[in-house]
Amino acid sequence: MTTPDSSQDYTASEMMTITAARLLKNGMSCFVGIGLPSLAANLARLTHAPDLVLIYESGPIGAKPRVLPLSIGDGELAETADTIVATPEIFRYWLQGGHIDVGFLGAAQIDRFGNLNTTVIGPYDQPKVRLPGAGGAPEIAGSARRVFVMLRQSARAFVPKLDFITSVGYLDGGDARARLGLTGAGPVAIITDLCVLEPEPPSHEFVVTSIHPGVTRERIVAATGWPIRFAATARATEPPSEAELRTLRELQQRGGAAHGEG
Amino acid sequence: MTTPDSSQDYTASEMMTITAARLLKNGMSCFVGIGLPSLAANLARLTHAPDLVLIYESGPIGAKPRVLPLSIGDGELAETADTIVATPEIFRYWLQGGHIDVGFLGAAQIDRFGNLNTTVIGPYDQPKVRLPGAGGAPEIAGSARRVFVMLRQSARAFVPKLDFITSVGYLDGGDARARLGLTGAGPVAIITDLCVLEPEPPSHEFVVTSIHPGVTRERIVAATGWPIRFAATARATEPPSEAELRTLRELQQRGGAAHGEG
Amino acid sequence: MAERMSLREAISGYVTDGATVAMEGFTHLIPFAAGYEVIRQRRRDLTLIRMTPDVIYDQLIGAGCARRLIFSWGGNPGVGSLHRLRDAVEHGWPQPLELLEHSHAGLASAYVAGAEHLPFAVLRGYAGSDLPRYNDDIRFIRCPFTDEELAAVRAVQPDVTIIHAQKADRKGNVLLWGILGVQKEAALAARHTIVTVEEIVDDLGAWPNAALLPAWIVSAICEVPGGAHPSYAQGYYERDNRFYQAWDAIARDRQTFQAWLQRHVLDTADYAEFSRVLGETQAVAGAEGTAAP
Amino acid sequence: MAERMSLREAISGYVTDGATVAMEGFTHLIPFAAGYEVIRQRRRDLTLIRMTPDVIYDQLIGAGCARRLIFSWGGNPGVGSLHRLRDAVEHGWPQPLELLEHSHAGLASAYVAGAEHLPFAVLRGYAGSDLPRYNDDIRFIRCPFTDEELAAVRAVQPDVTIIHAQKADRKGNVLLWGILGVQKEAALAARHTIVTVEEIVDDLGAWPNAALLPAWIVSAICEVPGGAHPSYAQGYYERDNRFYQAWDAIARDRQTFQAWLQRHVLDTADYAEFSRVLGETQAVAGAEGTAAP
Repeated sequence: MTTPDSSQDYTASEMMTITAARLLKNGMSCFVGIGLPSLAANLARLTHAPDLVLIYESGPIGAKPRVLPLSIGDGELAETADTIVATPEIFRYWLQGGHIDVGFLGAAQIDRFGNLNTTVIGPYDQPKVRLPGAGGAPEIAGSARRVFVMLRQSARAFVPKLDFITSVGYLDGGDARARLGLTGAGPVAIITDLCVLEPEPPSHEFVVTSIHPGVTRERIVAATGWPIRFAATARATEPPSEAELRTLRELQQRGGAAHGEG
Repeated sequence: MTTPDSSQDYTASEMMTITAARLLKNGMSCFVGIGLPSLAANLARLTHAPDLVLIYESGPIGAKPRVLPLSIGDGELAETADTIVATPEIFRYWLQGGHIDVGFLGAAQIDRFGNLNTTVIGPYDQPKVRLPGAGGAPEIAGSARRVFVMLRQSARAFVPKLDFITSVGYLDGGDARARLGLTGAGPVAIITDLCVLEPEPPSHEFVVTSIHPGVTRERIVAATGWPIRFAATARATEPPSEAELRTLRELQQRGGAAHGEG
Repeated sequence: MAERMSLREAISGYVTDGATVAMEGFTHLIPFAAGYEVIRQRRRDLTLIRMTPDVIYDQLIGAGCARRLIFSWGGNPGVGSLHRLRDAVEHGWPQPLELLEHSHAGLASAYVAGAEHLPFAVLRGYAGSDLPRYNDDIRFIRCPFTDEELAAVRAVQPDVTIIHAQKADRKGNVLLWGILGVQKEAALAARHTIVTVEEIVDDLGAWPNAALLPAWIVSAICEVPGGAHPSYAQGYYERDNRFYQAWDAIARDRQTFQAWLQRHVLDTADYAEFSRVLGETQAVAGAEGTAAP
Repeated sequence: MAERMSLREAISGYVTDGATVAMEGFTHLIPFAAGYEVIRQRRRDLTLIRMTPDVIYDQLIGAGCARRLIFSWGGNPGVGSLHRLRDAVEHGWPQPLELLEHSHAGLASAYVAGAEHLPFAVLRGYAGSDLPRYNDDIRFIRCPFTDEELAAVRAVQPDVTIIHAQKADRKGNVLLWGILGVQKEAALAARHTIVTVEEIVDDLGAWPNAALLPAWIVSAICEVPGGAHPSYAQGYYERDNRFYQAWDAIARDRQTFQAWLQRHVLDTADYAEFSRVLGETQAVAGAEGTAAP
């Protein structure tokens, strides 16, 4: 990684995407949702992890999009994939079958044990906000070898108690997840625009392990709905390199142009 | 059908194949095993049922072989099929899914209720003759809308009691099959080299309903290991037409030539 | 056996009030034209099944066709909410909408069970999730060999499945390729299947092991070029991402939505006229620099 | 990640005494060359899984490699019995063979369960059959929704699956087409997968939705042209029906079989030499008008 130009400007969102991309190792198979996860995974593929295998729930295996897809099933994914299988096969043979190294999830709400809500704000039968729902998340959360969560940090999203558990992290902590008999290890990192959080054994409560440049601990505390803790070993996130930033921006420009933005 | 030339010679085996072919109606979907069923189904396709859909358990759907296959998965089947699906799909989506009008089965032993043995002669653990086993038969017997059985008639094959029930007909008769909750109606005809047998309600015991030309009742009785009965309405099987015979023989010649016989 | 007919005939023949209808297509090959025709024929009380309701079900729900929705992800892909779906769920407008909610893995498995003529499917799923508390079609069973606990979902068996495909031949064999979603399963699980296609050709030119639906499991074939717009048909046209983005503004407001529906769907005779009117709207929007589809 | 190696290395690295091995290919693409190499390396006590044991398992069983067979149809397709299989079952020669016997639908479903990482699969099957009395891996369960009784089969999960395919590319992505059997399921269900291929190419030229196994789920790729003979490889060579017919006479007799095995397999160094020797035998048989392969 080249030394970043310290005068260089980048957004918190860019730092978040680049941090997530760095967690992906070359050769991993990665089950990608649309939006930030897709952006991060493609950034990794175009920088340090050229053989990262991208799998989209719509069926493409080994997609290598030149332009970021807007939807989970854009033609670009189909045309650049090694092959495309039917949706039941993606979920039953590939994800449940145990062939996914990393699942990428987002959420509207997350709690301190990495449980996710993408279903509803308010009571299920009297929703304040009806969210899109589960999608692939519950089984990605259960069956991917490990899960990364990407989520902008705010007290509205990082809540003490979820209105609805759509997808499990560590439930109420300790060995609660282990007792479910899930085949995947669960969420191993939450990547936000402020920091990285990782589960601390044995409780599996998420604690801050890496703080993005320029972010204060106070700001993280204010953006978290529970009394967030910082790992003793918490370090500073390495700022984006010039190459990371350039590749990310090119990727976004190509996507924006293709989808009629700007 | 043209009037047969009465001076025309044909074998009992040809009569059997032609009789089976006549039972297949145009447009039916037919799950075909290798050997006589494949011969009969292709004869039907080349005579009165051009749109008969042949499905082989190896995966081809809508096969239109120009040459009779020797094995259930010959390249000829693959190359002439509308498409080829994987074997689990053939059994789970197409057969179990309820899309097969006719299943064609053979056997080493059959009993008066159309139950079939293709597993073993003698005790299972101390076999006198180990037969090939079940193959697709148990589920064809259960899930095809109706089943035709093709079998050369002899007291060794038409037995009072099977050594092993591989695939069910009507079990011990009456409503025994209905109580199994199977989705298919079961065997509706046994076509032999001597006659055609059909199940007689309410017992579902098979009785002779059509006798091939030149065959005596005594011969049928001698070739059956149980006290076979003749339907009051039993009629004479119509002899092969010239067109049926010619098409059948051409089909067999092409097969023999392709498989290195003669 | 596949019968060739107009989309109007197919919908009026097979989609009845109160029917359970699946219109599938995962982002790709979504049968929008068929959806408009269902709205145009003012079908009511439908149970709609679809993994990703997408804009097509936002339209049907907003038009008041649906009583119940079986689904697994209800957003406008890459854009945001489905406002008509939300309005029905949050405010009961234009009528209440009963939800039966799955995960993708669960609903895909339920389609597989339907295609396999099994009453249920087994999966590793829903463990620890609140979804089974609100959906009685998700239960838990034990493995008869290992005693392990696994999820079970009830099969879905639509009265009618409607899909869009690239091609059919004159016999009615249907070929699709690219992102396949659960179309084959939805077709095989249904009592009747309507297929709209981009074109009808003499020879499909299918490669080995192609995703082909034989004519004899299809009820109706309707030639409706462009019938998947604003989703896409690989090899024919791309996804109209601008339409999806513009839909957000149209659907956010009840009046805007109703005006759009009246002008484009209810006041047009068929999909050809719909396309003509939509083209006019888009030309005006383009000239004004606004984002109407 | 797929590693390219010789067949000898692949078998010696992945197939150990006592292992559970599936060699699949439904009539088409049967990995015969790999079978010979297993015999040549004198592997013992294998549990062999295969829907249709075919001549490949007749050879392995006759050679004394197998302790147990999981199968659904054990004949010489289009010809008759597998005499070595029968001799092992009927007379315990060269050693007893334990059978675990399914129907095709049952074993195909067991592979699916293996690929899906489920401990069992559900099917409408075996009702009224005696098979479940002799195979404890077939049981009956009840639907948690309808209470209907259905069959359940235990998943098969091979230590090693060996398949033959038409092509791999230099990265190790594998393409097969034509009759696919249960190869994909067997590969995904296994801990390790060995793939022999007709050729390794720069570009697979795969069409949409092709049956492709990505390099990252394959353990070893071995280039073995002709490696499916006497079965066939669509696009490369046809089924050698004469071999299947001639096999009947060879396998019927223990001594003939052993002489054939010694000369063609045990006394040859690899598949290339095997093919050379087999060519000589066949030339002599052809000149004499006899039916030796």
